[in-house]
Amino acid sequence: MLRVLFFARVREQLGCDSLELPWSTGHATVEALLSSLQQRGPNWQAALGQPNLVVAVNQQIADSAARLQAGDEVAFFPPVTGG
Amino acid sequence: MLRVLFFARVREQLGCDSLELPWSTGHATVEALLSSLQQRGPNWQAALGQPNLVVAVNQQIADSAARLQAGDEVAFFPPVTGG
Amino acid sequence: MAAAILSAQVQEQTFDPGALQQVLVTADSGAVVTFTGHVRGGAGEAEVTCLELEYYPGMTERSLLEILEDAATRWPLLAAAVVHRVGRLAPGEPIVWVGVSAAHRGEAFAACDFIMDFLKTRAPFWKKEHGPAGASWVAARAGDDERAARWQSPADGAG
Amino acid sequence: MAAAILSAQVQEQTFDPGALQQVLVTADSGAVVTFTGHVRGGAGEAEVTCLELEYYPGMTERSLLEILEDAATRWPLLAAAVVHRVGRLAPGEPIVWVGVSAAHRGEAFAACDFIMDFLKTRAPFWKKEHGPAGASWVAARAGDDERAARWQSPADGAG
Repeated sequence: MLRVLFFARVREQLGCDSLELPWSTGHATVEALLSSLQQRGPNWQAALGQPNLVVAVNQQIADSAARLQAGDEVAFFPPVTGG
Repeated sequence: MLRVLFFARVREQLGCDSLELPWSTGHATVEALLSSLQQRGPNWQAALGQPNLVVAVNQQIADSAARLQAGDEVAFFPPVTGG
Repeated sequence: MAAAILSAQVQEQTFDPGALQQVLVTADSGAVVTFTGHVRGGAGEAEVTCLELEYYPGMTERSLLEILEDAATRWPLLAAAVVHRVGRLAPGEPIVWVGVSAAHRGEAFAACDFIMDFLKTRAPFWKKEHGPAGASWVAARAGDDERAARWQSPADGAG
Repeated sequence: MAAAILSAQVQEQTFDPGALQQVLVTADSGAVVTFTGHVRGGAGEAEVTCLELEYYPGMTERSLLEILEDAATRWPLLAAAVVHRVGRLAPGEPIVWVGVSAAHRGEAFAACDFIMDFLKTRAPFWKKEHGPAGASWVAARAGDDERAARWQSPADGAG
């Protein structure tokens, strides 16, 4: 399984804060996972296609080439604005 | 009159924290006042001859060329070390 | 020197800067620098009636601790702590607190400034402003990235 | 903007950083930065059992206010305050407190740092350390002059 999390504006645009997906060769990288998720509809395509989208794998910032393994936690969110 | 104050190490070296002097043409500048005070003895010559001596006239930092007037408050002290 | 005492806390409830500061002071602390951020109310069309803070439980705390550890590597700190609030906050309320204690003021100032810059640009928090015209997510500020970029090397930052 | 609220206090009694900080917070304060200095105890031959602080009544308070006014000219501050203790202090005791509030953190950090640098090099205070080997006046540090020289122009300091 992969656990996928969405935060802030991305979460709102998707109407979804988390989902679980079976790990598969189609989800072997962040980029592949993103392409797969963007198939879900126009709001998924828009929200996950934003150029400033940030991704974290297992709670560490990652890039789209990062490889995924079963059990990983992947999060997508906009640039941070705390403080 | 001139009111003359000494602080910290200078005060201790002179054994004096303040004195009053009549204003006179011999005390018309800080430099003249210093020369006059240094006549008072070797400890006055040493304490007031230190190259890093700081002078304030009427509670504002001044230099040795500053002119003095009757009623002025003149202070001599070492570099500050607060904070 | 001994390892710095580091602490990162994410919480809904408010905090007391004076009490937090006391915890930082060790026998060798010559200098304590603190930063407290408050919710700004804006004015007119930009009036903010409520600020909502979202975070990533787990990653946020980890990220804050990593920033403190990074600071403690760059400067000889005795203690450093951060408290960040989440949930709904009213204008004027304290939202974030960073405190650093060190032997000397140079490193305490630099480290506190550094921690705030990295917190703003690295820690997963997101602000949503509620006002008369509705709610909107706060956009990341380029100025924050520029401030964070000042700390490219420890030598630059310690200057 | 309205003039900043400025306050300078010289006193023998101790102070409460938390209470002092509260006074700085106005409706527009987004950022509050504070510095608290503590007496350092030293160690071995340099052990300090007591620190004695002398000042120039009148000139010292005036000098501190001038430093705050200078800071408020360089940066858009909402409030700035300094409390400095005099008399005899034990190691660990708080000796000086500087607090600044502003809309944004950049100016609050810069102004607090600036005020400490100028307080150290301009305000008439003198420290005498008492220890096992007797008492001695603390020498001015060249490093303090170098830090103060960083603020040659407002543009440099605000960077």
